[in-house]
Amino acid sequence: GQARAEKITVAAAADLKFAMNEIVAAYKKSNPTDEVDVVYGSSGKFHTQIQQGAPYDLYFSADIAYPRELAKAGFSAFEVKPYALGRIVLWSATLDATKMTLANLTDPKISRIAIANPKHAPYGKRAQEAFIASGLWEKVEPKLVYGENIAHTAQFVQTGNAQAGIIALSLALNPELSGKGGYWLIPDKLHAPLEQGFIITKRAAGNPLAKRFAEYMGSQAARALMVKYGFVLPGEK
Amino acid sequence: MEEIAARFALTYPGFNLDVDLHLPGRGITALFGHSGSGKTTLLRLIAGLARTENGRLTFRGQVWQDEDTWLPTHRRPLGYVFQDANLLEHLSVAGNLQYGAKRSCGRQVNLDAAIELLGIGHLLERKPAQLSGGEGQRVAIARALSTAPSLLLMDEPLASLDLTRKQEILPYLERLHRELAIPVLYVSHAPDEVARLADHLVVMAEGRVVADGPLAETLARTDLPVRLGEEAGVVVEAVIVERDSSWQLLRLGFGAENILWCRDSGQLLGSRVRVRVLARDVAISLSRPQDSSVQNLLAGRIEAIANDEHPGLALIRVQVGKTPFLSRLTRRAVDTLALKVEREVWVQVKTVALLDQT
Amino acid sequence: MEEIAARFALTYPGFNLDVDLHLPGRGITALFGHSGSGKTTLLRLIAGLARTENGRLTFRGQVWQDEDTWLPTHRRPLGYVFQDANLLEHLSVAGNLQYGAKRSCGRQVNLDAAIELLGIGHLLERKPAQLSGGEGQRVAIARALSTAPSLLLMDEPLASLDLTRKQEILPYLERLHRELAIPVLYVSHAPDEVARLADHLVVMAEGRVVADGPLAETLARTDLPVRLGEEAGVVVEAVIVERDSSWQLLRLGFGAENILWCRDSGQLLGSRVRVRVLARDVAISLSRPQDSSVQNLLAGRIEAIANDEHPGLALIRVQVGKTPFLSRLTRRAVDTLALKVEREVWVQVKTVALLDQT
Amino acid sequence: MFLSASDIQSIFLTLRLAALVTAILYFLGIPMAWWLARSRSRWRGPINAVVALPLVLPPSVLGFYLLLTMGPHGPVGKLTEALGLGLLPFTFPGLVVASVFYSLPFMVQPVQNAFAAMGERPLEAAATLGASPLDAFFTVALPLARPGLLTAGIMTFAHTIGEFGVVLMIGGNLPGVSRVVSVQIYDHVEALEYAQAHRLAAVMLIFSFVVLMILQRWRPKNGQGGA
Amino acid sequence: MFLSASDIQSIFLTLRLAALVTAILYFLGIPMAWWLARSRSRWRGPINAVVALPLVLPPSVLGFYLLLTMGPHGPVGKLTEALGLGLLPFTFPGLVVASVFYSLPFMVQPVQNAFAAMGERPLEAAATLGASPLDAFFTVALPLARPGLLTAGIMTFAHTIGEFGVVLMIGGNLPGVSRVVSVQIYDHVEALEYAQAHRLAAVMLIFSFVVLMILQRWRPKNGQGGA
Ligand SMILES: Nc1ncnc2c1ncn2[C@@H]1O[C@H](COP(=O)(O)OP(=O)(O)OP(=O)(O)O)[C@@H](O)[C@H]1O
Ligand SMILES: Nc1ncnc2c1ncn2[C@@H]1O[C@H](COP(=O)(O)OP(=O)(O)OP(=O)(O)O)[C@@H](O)[C@H]1O
Ligand SMILES: [Mg+2]
Ligand SMILES: [Mg+2]
Repeated sequence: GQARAEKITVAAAADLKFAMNEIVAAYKKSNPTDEVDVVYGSSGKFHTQIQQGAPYDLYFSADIAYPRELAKAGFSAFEVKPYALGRIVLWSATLDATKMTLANLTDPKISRIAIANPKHAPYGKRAQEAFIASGLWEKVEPKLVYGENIAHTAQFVQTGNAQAGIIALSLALNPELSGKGGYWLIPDKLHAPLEQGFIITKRAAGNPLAKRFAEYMGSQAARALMVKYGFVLPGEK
Repeated sequence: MEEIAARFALTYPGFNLDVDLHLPGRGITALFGHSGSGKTTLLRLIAGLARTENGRLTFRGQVWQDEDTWLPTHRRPLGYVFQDANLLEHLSVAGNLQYGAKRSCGRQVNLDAAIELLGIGHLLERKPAQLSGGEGQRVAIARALSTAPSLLLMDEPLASLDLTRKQEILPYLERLHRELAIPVLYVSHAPDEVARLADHLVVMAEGRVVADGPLAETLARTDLPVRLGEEAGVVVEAVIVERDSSWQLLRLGFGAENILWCRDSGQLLGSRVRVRVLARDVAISLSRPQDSSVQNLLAGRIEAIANDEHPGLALIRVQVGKTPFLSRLTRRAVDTLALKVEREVWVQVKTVALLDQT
Repeated sequence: MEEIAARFALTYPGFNLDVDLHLPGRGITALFGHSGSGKTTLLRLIAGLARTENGRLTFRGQVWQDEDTWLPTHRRPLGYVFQDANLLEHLSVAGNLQYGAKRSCGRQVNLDAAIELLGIGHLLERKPAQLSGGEGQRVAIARALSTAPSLLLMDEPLASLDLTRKQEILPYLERLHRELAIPVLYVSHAPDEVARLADHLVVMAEGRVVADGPLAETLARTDLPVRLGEEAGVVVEAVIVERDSSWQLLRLGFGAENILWCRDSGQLLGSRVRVRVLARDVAISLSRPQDSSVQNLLAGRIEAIANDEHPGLALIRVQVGKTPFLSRLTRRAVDTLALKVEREVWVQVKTVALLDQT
Repeated sequence: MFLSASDIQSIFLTLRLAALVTAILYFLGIPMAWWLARSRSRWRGPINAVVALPLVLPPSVLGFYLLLTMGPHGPVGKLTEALGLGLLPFTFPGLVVASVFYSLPFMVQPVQNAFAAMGERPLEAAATLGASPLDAFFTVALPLARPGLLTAGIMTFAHTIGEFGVVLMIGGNLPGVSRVVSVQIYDHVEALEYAQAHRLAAVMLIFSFVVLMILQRWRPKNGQGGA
Repeated sequence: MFLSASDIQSIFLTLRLAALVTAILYFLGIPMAWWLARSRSRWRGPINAVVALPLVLPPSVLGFYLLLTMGPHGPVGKLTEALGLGLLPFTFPGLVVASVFYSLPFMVQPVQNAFAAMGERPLEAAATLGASPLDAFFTVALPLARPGLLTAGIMTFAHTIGEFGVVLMIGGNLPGVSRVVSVQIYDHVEALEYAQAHRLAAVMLIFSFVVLMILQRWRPKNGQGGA
């Protein structure tokens, strides 16, 4: 019966929302009978839920560690596939971040800096690494506030409660944020690569649609959209 | 005859109830006693609203409570008038009445008559919070009747009613108990209510029964009237032998040839009635009085002279034929007239209260 | 004299209250009326628990309510005994009493005396839920006194008390009102309480005042006693002129040379007292009776013969010196003795109730 | 269009969930409240405390534990699978079960207070009128507990609408199954789609306000003095 | 060690927050409940409804709106800055304000019901005994409302402990300032540190159970029949 499945549910990290929405739209244009639902959320939550039998057919994580762990535990139909590298930027809604570097954050006028919680949010972890690599961690740590995830971190900055923050490039390109302030791309040598990967879950092992969609992610059209939304693709620099 | 047997022992801090009662299966039994003597507690035990270990209660041969049995309140076919009205606040007056009527298990009740007599027809739409004290009490009486009970427990049902109301309701209750032939346990502080209504009297004090017997007997006991205060007296069974329409009076015959006059309340000639004669309304003279407004004169003989509650007073029991009368006199009068047991005297009865038809 | 002036109009569905009352500033005013006649409503208006537009209330010259003024209840120096006790459930009996005492603004109250007299000393630790009906009512009376009020409003305070208790409490209330010299508004259904306690009588019917005046006057009105039923009678002011210790009797003198005997309750020789003589206790004869146990004989003259509530009965007013007496006789007796206005008769008074010292 | 199709879908899903949870909790919570208000058992205290415990855990953590319990390796999950019901997480019934569990104190506490406040006396009156305890429960206790029942219903309903921590964890954000309004608004906010979030939040607030205003009518008026 | 230092810090922070919020809500909520229970104003209905509204919004969405309002461009933020108080987000006082707002219905509703249930009569008795309305409020209404006050306190306290959506949103997850236990447990779960999460959750549950059991003592016994 699985061959006749005409619908898949994709669990995708929240930072993928804009890119993925367009990719799905494009995919549907060429495969009008296929139905693809996308659920956005926290990669960690999806990880837990898939272990408990959540009905997701594909899982796009913001951190490749989660799908790897799932694959090791046998929840994946095939091996983990990297699909993008995330980049982080320094962003501010009130200051011109294009003219700033991380060092500017020590300015006493900047009292609050938002990053995602490094404990469990991959973008937060990279932000922390960047600060440590620039030798700024001790100086900025007292000013840090932690968002639950990268969107939440952006909200801290956007509402003016934090003067600056480190968020995903994909988010900084979002029309809601790109209008205000600007961003400064944090050099990727300052942090470990933020490898993002996806799997086809075990429940979708025999689902041709899942496979087709996974293949489409490697297509030229999809890759172009990913780039447009600020993702660096594996194998490109 | 003995159709209610109740034995209960219960302890509250500072109060012990210990009763072993045998009550007649019909008629009104008055429960009389001081405030705090345990009347409400006894009623609650009989109703099954309170429970004691080792209690025993049978009604018409049916066990309501013993070591093994416990009939819950709602399975006991009783009506209860609470000391405060305890109406169901969320229902209208009509709703309160229907609540019982709907659960009367098919037994028929003429609620309309009760509603009219208790004068609550205009209150049916009201909520209990919108009633005056006496109105609430009247609704509570009607509600207790609405279940067509086999036993009626009434805890001072007329306490907040005025005399006129009482005088309307009392005959109704009398009639009711005759017509329904159900036993009624009636708590009252008012000796006139007791004397008027009760067939059987139970006097309680400090959780114990201190007197218990048929009304006439118990009332005529010279050791007891003390508790009845101004209302000490006797109840006489008589027959209506003549109607004096011009004077609106009835002639009552009792014993061999004795008669009493009382106000006409419309009873049938020849019917049997009860009249109450209070000790305070009975005067004694040695010779037959002349020219007096007192029309009821009876010849009798003094049977006993007892102490009354006040040291200046005495209670005299005079036997008129087979009927005892009580008279309350000052000790001085007893002395002046040299009254003694066995002495023949004239009994002057100023007022006779017709109680009911029997 | 007129120290409370109250004018209120209020409408409930099916009930209109419309009163304009002027009450004396001291003594007990009895509020008497059928169930639902508006007694509680009037008391609540006076206490400020209910409010009407355009009402007006002054107390000892102080305005409590008019168009511009509204003195809230807690600023009115009053004590209120609710028809149900309405004790504060979260406080013990002692807590309830102290609640008022603490807020009496330094006025002194002897609560201990009240507690002893009302027989609630053993209940002080109890919660209101653990009291019997009468016990709660007694606590409520003590509580109302605890604020040392300047006006006492009592809504049937003795309704659930037995006779003995009442007879203990009534003299206390009498004494209280004499000692404190505060006016008391006293709702009661019991004519004996009214007759015993009241100085002033207000009779209400359907939200209106139908009679209003000093007690003796109002009771002697032959158009009114109908409402008092068995309790119609008069109140006589007299002086104790002799004590008969051997018979425990007191001789009371009133008017020029008239005397009455009554039971000795320990009053002082020479003190002024009030006695109540019920119409039912008064017989009339044309000649002086001989050999009768009735010791109180007075010569008088018939002033009026009026109808009583029952067509077979008449109320006769006999003037003894300057004092009117009422006698309730059967119409037939009136006829037999050919009683007429202006006729000289003998009045036989069987019982005299000593009310209080004045 | 003012609201997207998926917004509207989520609204109806939410109302279904909230109504169902409230209804179920009336069934479960009222007997519990009755027992808690009247029992003299020594279990009363502990159970009373346990009822309030779900409140103490953060919703998403509670959701996590529920997920573990109802998942394939959890005791509840094993039970439901043995009964042939399948697994509860990521299904609408699973959401209902989780919300019922989480909202239990909102139902039990106000009703329990209402039952306790009325005391024994109205029930005694009912018993003397021939009403069995069950009969009296329905005809006397429940009507008298109306303010408490109303509060309980409002709190449960509103809380079920607003709760999303548990729902997100157990439900998996599946459209038509578990994407309730709260999750939908949350998604909008997370995706920085503020306009849509504002619109949906406003709709929910206005709708809830209207519903709450209507429910006020069931709240009895103040006692009117009376004799 | 059984619990880490930061776990323990978060526990004390949480207790401080919950105690403070409960105390503040007793101050704010009781007068509101009093007014709502007794007023005959036509605003009563709408305000009654508004009190329950915070429940309808998902906590983190509510948190987002609070973040907007209390931020430098929001009305509350402008006010607090003008008053020299600085901005509320990322501060402990900010958390308190937000939790107070969110937990308001838990306080108001039970207390309101308790006030309504007691009716006018005890207050009338107090007035005739010379108690001013304020006096009667403290000496009669509050003692009689004890079960409602207890429920309200329990619900508020438990809810403040468990709530984390709002806290997370405006608190910034700062240790010692806004990293309360619920956030801490959440972080453990998100970081897949299940053992730590279980331990902390267990500690919170046991602690709360004990507290709730102790509070039961304040719940009055059932009425004891009486005359
Ligand atoms: N729940 C209770 N706890 C403790 N004592 C109680 C309780 N209920 C009643 N009592 C006591 O038991 C005694 C008998 O009370 P009960 O109500 O039976 O009196 P009663 O004869 O009906 O009095 P009343 O005529 O005043 O109503 C009283 O002393 C009362 O204080
Ligand atoms: N809240 C109310 N709403 C409507 N009617 C009321 C309300 N309170 C009292 N009444 C009516 O007003 C009338 C007077 O009531 P009130 O309580 O003053 O009577 P009362 O003279 O005290 O009677 P009782 O002797 O029976 O206590 C009654 O007919 C009663 O039904
Ligand atoms: Mg009693
Ligand atoms: Mg009244």
